[in-house]
Amino acid sequence: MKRFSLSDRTFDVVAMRGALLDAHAGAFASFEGWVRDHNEGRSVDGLRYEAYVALAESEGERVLDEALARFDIVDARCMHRIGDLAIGDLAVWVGVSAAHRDAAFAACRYIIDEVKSRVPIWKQERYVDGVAGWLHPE
Amino acid sequence: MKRFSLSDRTFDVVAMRGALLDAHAGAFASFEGWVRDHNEGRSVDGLRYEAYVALAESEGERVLDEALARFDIVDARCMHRIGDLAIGDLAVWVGVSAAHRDAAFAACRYIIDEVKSRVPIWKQERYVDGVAGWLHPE
Amino acid sequence: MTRVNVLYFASLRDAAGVASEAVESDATDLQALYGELRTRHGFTLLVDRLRVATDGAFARWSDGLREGSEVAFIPPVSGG
Amino acid sequence: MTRVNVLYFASLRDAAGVASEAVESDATDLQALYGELRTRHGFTLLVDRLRVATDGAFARWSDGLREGSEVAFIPPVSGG
Repeated sequence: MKRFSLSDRTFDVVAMRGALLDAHAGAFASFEGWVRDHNEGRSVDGLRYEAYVALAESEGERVLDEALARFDIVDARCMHRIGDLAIGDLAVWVGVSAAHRDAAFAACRYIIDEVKSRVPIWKQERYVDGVAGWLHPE
Repeated sequence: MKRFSLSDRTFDVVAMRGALLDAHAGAFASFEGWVRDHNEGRSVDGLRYEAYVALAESEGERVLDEALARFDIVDARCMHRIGDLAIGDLAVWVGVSAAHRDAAFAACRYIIDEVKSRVPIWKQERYVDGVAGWLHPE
Repeated sequence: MTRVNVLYFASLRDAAGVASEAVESDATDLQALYGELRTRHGFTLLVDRLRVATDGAFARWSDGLREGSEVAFIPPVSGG
Repeated sequence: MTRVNVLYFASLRDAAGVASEAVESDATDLQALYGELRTRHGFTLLVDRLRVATDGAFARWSDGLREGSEVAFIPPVSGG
């Protein structure tokens, strides 16, 4: 089963969350990244995510596998958008179910941190003043 | 505006989350507590939450106010169920929007921890073997 | 004698057999009032595990009784 | 000469003007291959800011070129 996925269109958070509902799990933590209207002082119009799809899928899956091995959780999922997004669109969603909240929070944080730092996805922001650039953080 | 509320029936997580969507907020963290089918080795059939409503509402609101003052967040909400709940029912929901994920996670964790330790709500578990008791943690 | 309305929750309510009751007492403070009611109803929770509230706000155990006020003894909470 | 298919992403693709290209090279390893292509396309990113992958899996810069393989240079990522 795939726990990490890329989506080129709006995805259904309710369904993703529903897949994690489990009678054994008392705690559920989730994180969502939305497209903001500004970044480092510039007005943002929208953005584009591009991925090296094959490697992003395998590396994302590896992150989820690591989370399941490191933390006492029941299950986890992550979905990342690719393509063109507008202000307010959902860019990434992480959900984790666990018996207790410590593990749920820790695993959720681990997954978003690792996805942001390791999975080959790139963001190009469109600014209101027209100039767009690919973000390659130091 | 009330950010903390008690509900004696199933509540709509999608609407709660929707109220926190904001063009300035890039990050959203949430926590949900569900009714588990077991607790400390006993099979649980369901549970009942009772509150001292007036004080729970004011103390819950105070927790949310503290979160807004302590963390760099945009907004936050918490809803807690009261009355009879079945296995798999949602007992508590916390949602936090922020510009960045550090503050969103920290505030979300703060709110659920403080609500659990300070807000006058009590849980009575119904066990499969029939004995029920109010939980008064040390 | 001061007359107050006392609210009971969770295990205190089960032990008292009522959710609230009108109480007349000579107790000099809320801690003494709890002591009287603990004896009357056989509460097992000691005062250091409780908090106390009057008229919907947390109060101090050393506060005196106010005529007509609502007093609530708050057992350790277990929400979430 | 070894023939590989090179994939470019994000700012590397913009600089190269193509998303992929067939390359024949005598480079002894992937790091040397990047050096050649950096010169050809004027990439500004230095090798120490990139990772490299072959056939959909992360690889080492010291790996040699395999005939017919797919090589991808991975600029610093910015998902999430």
